[in-house]
Formats: sequence, C-alpha cells, structure tokens
Amino acid sequence: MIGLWSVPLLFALPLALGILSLLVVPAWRPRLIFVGLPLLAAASLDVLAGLATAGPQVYRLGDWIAPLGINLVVDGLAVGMILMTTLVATLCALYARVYLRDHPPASSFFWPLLWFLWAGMNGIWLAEDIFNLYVGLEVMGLAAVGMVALRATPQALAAAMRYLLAALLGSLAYLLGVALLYAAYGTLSMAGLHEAATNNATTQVALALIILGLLLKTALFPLHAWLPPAHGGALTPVSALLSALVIKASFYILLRLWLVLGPEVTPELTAQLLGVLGAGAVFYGGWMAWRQHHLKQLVAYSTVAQIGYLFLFFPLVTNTSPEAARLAWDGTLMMLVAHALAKAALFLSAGNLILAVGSPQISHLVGISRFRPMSLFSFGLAGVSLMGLPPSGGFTAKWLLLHSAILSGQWWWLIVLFLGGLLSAAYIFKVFRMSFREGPQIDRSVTPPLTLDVVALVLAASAILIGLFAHLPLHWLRMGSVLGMG
Amino acid sequence: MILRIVLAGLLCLGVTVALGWAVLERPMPVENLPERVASAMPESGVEHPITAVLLNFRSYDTLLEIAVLLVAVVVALALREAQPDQPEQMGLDNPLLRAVMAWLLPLILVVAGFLLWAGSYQPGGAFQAGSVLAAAGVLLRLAGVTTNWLDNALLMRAGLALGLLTFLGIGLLVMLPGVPFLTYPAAHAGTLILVIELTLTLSIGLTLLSLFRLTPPYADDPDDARPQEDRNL
Amino acid sequence: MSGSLVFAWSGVLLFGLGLFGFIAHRHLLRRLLAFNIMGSGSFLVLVGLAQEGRGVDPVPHALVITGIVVAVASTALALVVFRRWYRASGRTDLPEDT
Amino acid sequence: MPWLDLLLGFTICVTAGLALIARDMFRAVIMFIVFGLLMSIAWVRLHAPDIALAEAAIGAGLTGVLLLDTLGYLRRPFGSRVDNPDDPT
Repeated sequence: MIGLWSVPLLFALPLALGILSLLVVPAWRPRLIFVGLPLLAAASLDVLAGLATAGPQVYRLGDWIAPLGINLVVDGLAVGMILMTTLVATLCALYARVYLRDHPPASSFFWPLLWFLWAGMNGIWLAEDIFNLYVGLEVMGLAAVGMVALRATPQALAAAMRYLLAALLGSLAYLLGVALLYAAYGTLSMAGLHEAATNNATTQVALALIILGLLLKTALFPLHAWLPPAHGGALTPVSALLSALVIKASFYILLRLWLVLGPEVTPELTAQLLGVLGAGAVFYGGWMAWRQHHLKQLVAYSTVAQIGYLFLFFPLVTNTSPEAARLAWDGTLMMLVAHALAKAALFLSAGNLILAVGSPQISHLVGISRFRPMSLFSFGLAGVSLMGLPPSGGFTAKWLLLHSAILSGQWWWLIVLFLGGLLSAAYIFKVFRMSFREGPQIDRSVTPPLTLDVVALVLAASAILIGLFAHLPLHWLRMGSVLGMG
Repeated sequence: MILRIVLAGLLCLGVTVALGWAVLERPMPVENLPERVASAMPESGVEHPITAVLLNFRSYDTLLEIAVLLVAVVVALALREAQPDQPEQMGLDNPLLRAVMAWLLPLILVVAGFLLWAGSYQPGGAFQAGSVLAAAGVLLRLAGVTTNWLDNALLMRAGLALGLLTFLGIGLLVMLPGVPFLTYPAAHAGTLILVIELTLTLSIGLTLLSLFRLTPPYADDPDDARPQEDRNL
Repeated sequence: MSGSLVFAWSGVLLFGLGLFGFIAHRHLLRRLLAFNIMGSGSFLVLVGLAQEGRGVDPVPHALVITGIVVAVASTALALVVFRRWYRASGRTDLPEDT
Repeated sequence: MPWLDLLLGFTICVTAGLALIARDMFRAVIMFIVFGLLMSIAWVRLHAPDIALAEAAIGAGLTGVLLLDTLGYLRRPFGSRVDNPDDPT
C-alpha cells in the first residue's frame, strides 16, 4: 500500500467540495476551486508517483478482500484516465469561473455538480467492482444531466430529458447484466469474474446487455441521437466536460469488461460489428458535422464521429497477433486522450468565438479572423489533432491504429481512418473558410476575457504536444493491463 | 406510432427471450459470497448481515449512493420552479389533521428511531428510518404545521450535508493508523457505524423531503419570497 | 421450480414489459413508470437468481436497497426536469421524437 | 410447486401491465403504487424484509407520492402559469 494514501482522496475530496459548495453562499462557490484544484492535482500526481515506483496495485477499501469488499484498481490505465480528468477538468473549471460570471445565479449550481461529476468519474476510473461501477455511473450520469439542464431554456430541458432517458435505459441494461453475472459466478469483482467466467449463454447475454447499455451511454452510432442536443446545447464549459470526459467513462467500462470477459466469450462477429458501427459513426458524424449551421452543434457531431475511432479497437484485438493487439491498445488510448484534449479545446474556443460574435451561427463568423486570431488559432490547433495531421495526438493515434490494421490484415479499416480524416478536415475548414471571408457582416467584435482564450489554447497545445511526446504516457497506460503485459 | 409499437414489441420480445435463455442456461456459481459474509460478521461491528454489507463491507457503494441522492437535490435546487409553496397557503389546513398530527408525530419519530436502532440486529436501518422521517416531514407540511427550522435554508442544507460529511470524515480519520479508507477498527466498528447511521438517517430524511416541492424557499434568491397560487392535488 | 425462481422469471417478464412501455410510450411520466418497472424487474432477477437453490444471500439484498434509492433519486431528478420542461413548453412528451 | 409465489408473481406482472396500459394517467400511477406494495410482499416471500421495508417506503410510497404530486401539477390549468407576470416563460 505504499504511495496509495491519496487514492481515496481522488473521490473523497471532490465529494467533500461538492457538499461544501452547497453550504457556502453562491458567490463563494467558484472560489472553492482554489482549494480544490491544487489538492486534486497533488493527489493525482501522488498516485502517478506511486504507480511509477511501485507498479500497478490493488487498493482494498475497508481492508476487506475482493469478493466481500470493494477493491480499487490502480493500474496504468486508471491512472492515465485520472490524470486526463484532472488536466481537462481543472482547465474547464478555470474557464467556467470566468465564463459563468455573466450568467444567472442558478448557474452557480454548476460548481456542486462539477465536483460530484468529478467524484463519479474518478470512482469509475478506479473501480474494480461491477456493481460499484453502476453506482459510479449514476453519480456521474445524473450530475451530467443536471449540468445540461442548468441553462433551463426549453431546448436545454428537452436535451437534458432525452439524455436522462438514454442514461437511465443504459444503466438498467447494465444493471441487468450485472445481475446475470452475479447469478452465474457469485462475485462482483472483475478479477473474480475473469477467473470464473466461462463461455455460456448467461455470460453472452449478460455481456450483450452490458455492451448495449454502455453503447447507449457512449452514444455510438446509431444510438447517438441524444448527444448533439445535449452537448451542443449546454453551457460551453459543460459541453467541453461532457464531450471530453463523460462519454469516455462508459467506453472505459466497456473496454475493461471486454478485457475481463470478452476475448473468450464474444464471437469475432461481435467485434467486427462494433468496428462497423464505429465506421458508421465516423462517416455519419463527420457528414452531419459538415452540414450543421450552429458552431457548437458542429463540434457535437464531431464528437459522434470521433467516438467511432475508439470502437475500431474491438476488431483489431480479436483474433489478431499480439503485436497488432498491442498497437491497437496504444492507438485507441492515444485516440481517447487526444480527443479529450482536442475536443475540450474545440468546444472552449468555439464558445469564445460565439462570445465574440454574439451568435452561434457559423455564417456570422464572417471576418472574425481579423479580430479573434487567438481563438481561431486554438480552434485550428484542436482541429489539426481531430483531422489526424502530424504532429498531434490524433495523428499518433491514427498512425498506431493504421499499423495495427495493416498487421492484422484488416485493410478495410484504413479506408475509415483516411475518409474520416477527410471529413474532419471538411468541417473544420468550413469554419475557417467563413472566418477568413471578408464581408460586411461585422466590423468589430466583443473581446472575451483573456483567461478564456488562454485556457482553450493550453488545451489545444496539449493535444498537439501529447503527440510529440507520446512515448511516456503510452508506457504508463500499458502498465498492468492485460494487453500491455502480453 | 404503429412502427414504434411494433419496434418496441419486437425488441421487448427479443430481450425477454434472450433473458429467459440466460436464466435457463446459467451455471451454478463456485464462489460462495454468503459464506464469506457470515464468517466476517464478527469483525463487522453489527449483527444484521445486510447492515454489515451496506455500512461495512460495501460501505463505499453506500457513500456513492448518498452522493447520487445529493446530486438529485442539487438539480432540484438549481431548477427550482420560481414558485415555492408557502406553508400558509398549501396543504389541508384542517384543525383535525393538526390534532392528529400532534399525536402522530412523536409516534413516527419513535418508529424511525426504532427502525434505525433495530438495523444493527434485524431488518431496518438508515434508509428505512430516513424515509419514515421524510414521511413525517411530508405529513407536517400537508397539515400546514409551520416548522421554522425546516424553513431555514442554511440549517436545512447543513442537515443535508451532515450525513455525507460525517461518513467521509470517519472514513478518512480511520486511515490515520495507515489502513485503507473506511477501515473501521474492529473494537469501535459498532459505534462508528451507529454514528454514521444516525447522521445518514437525518440526511436521507431531509434529502427525500427536499425532493418534494414542499421544501422551504431557496433563501439565496430574493424572487422566491413572493406569494403563491395554491396547489390542489 | 422454487419460489426464488418464480420471482426471477417474474423479473424477466417485468423487464420486458417495462422495456416495451419505455419505448412505446411518448408521455414522459409513463416512460418513468416503465423505467421503475424495469428497475424492479432487474432487482427481482438479481435476488431471485442469486438465491435459487442456495439460500438467503445478504449481498444482493444490500445491492437492491442501494438500487432502490438510486432509482428514486433518478425518478425525482427526472420529475424535476419534466416539470420545468412542461412549464416551459406545455408538452408532456419530447418533440420530434419518433 | 409454490402456488402462492406463482400467483403473486403473476399478479405483479398483471399490475405492471395495467400500470403501463391504463388510459388515465392517475389510474396508471395508482396501479404503480399497488405494484410497489405487491413487490414488497414478494420481497418478504424472498426472505428480504429489509428490501420489503425499503420498497414499501421508498419504491411505492415516495415514488408514488412524487408522481401524484407531479400529476397534480399537470392538472392545474396551464394558462394560470403563463399569465403569471413573474414567470420567465
């Protein structure tokens, strides 16, 4: 247990801050971040240091052994996700503190919801118990729904309601899968399930239910309908948090459970089907993004498209060589992290552009390049990563996936990677074309506070930098994982 | 519309058949968790296995579950309709009901206390007792009884927060000797669980109560202090 | 066929029924009812199957109590959003919902 | 055969079905509360008195009252809210 004292702080701190921010007067709510963010950053780095020195470990809550108590798993994958969350959520919080100043007082409830969301996500990254994951999903999901509803316009309420219904249906499917697994194997611990699970009807149906529930929560095409209104219609920092982090949590659970149960149980057909749905998401999302007239809706559809790449993981690791599987693992995780950084940057810089022109319409951006070059630069940097151009996280991820596809002889995924990149380029350049066009529309713009621009730029720059220095994070992310060891 | 029903029917049929298949084909588990629970009971600090699971073996789940309840309350506070009900103008302002309440309330409190205390060795516990408390609150409101302390937003929220804060605080404090989060020392486990349960009962009761529109107006917002149309159910 | 198994099968049926209602209905309150029925179904499957032929198991009991509380929190949150939506739009269902 | 359990399970499913197809929303909620109470009997039959208490108090009681409260809200004439000058709609 060396170096693990800060593991419980990762969820206990945000929970405590969430309650405290309920108790203080609204004006003080944003100020709690000056206490919370440094502490959470310290705890995350401490956990990373523990991983680097002592390797992957198991944390036993209440000192009870696994099937009886609840374990937490502190491996490279979990720590990687925690660091990603800390980075993105910290920057979004700094952005929100400035952004929410001009909003109605009800938006100060963003802060307790942010802390609860954070606690839920950190709980999910660390979880090793499948029922605990259900509760974690609910904490995160309900907080996310609340954040979408915060704006309280009819559109936001409808989007929140749709999101809530999708989230609830997904949770129930997941819960029923958990019930079947407990009935068959008498344990809720992933390690126990990995040992006990055999290939039979119950495991298959349970896994199918879990996969379906999580696909709905991840918004994989064709179950994506709830995502664009929720992500595109929320307050800007909320959009960034949801698109960058929240949908990754359900994908992460899917990834873990697939590694625990999947390889022996699922037929190759299922893996290929997930890949095909991913390809469908890349094409459909990219096409729809290109057709949008609202800037944030465009970015939201871009998320629908980018989710697709993550699902290429499944065909690339099923019945393929260890080397191909390893490349697919690296590529998928790099894609996940790079998308989190790039998408948060894209949403925040889109929010800055909207603040500057005072309209969400893309056509109103005409001539904005002369006034807001910095916002546009962040938007472009994030776009580079989404398109997969070198040097960027998105490029490294696609490069790894491409090699994995070639090694495993599944050349058809190359078409998805290539055409997906072209589609991303199409919708990113649609925004740029408009911004650089000279027109009579505006001759001056509102200047948003500098903090907003700086935060977006830092996120966009990290999306590029992670591609240049991909070696170290990938090394950590492999630690303790089934594929990384092999 | 027809398409929707046909689709729903097919999906429902497919899921039910798949579930039935899964139920029929399920293997018998090798792992025997009930036995593990039984053998760990002496160290748990309570005698009722379900309380032991909820507040000791799997207390982390319970911690997160309280967070789920609080999230619902936060959203309710954030989306609070700008028309909270004033106690004077709501409910069934009936002298008979008030008289009955005067007798009923102590009884309800006794029942809640019993449920809480009973939880350590027989069915009952914080959740059940909390919901009884919430029921008492609803009845009070319906009877139009003015309860000043319930109308104090800060006190109310302190009550909401108390359970989770105590839970977190105890969970972190026990780590001092170098054991993991939520590891109660065997000698004090019973007492600590009782303290957690007591505060949780109060908080759960207030949480459930504040999920109603019967809760006090939100004091931060001056708009809330205006008269209301009455509500009829 | 023991009592536990009977309730597990009832749970399967309830889940199916609830799923049907959840998709077929458009009225949001009816969909919430369906959600709660699905939830009860999965709780019955959890406890019923776990106890079939193995005696009482306290772990699923605790899980179900957690699940019930989570379900009521979700329902309450949904109702809060629903009311606000109803007041803003006058509708009890979601628009362009096919 | 456990006839009592079979009967109870069957009744629960029928009540759930009625709650889902009832034409009147009020009747649907009442059927749902009945469903919850029957569920809590089922929990007793499953030797789970703790769940039975929670289901009766929270599942049937609280959820039912919340739903009824919302129904009451729906039945208020919509116009009275729109006319409210302070109402931000």
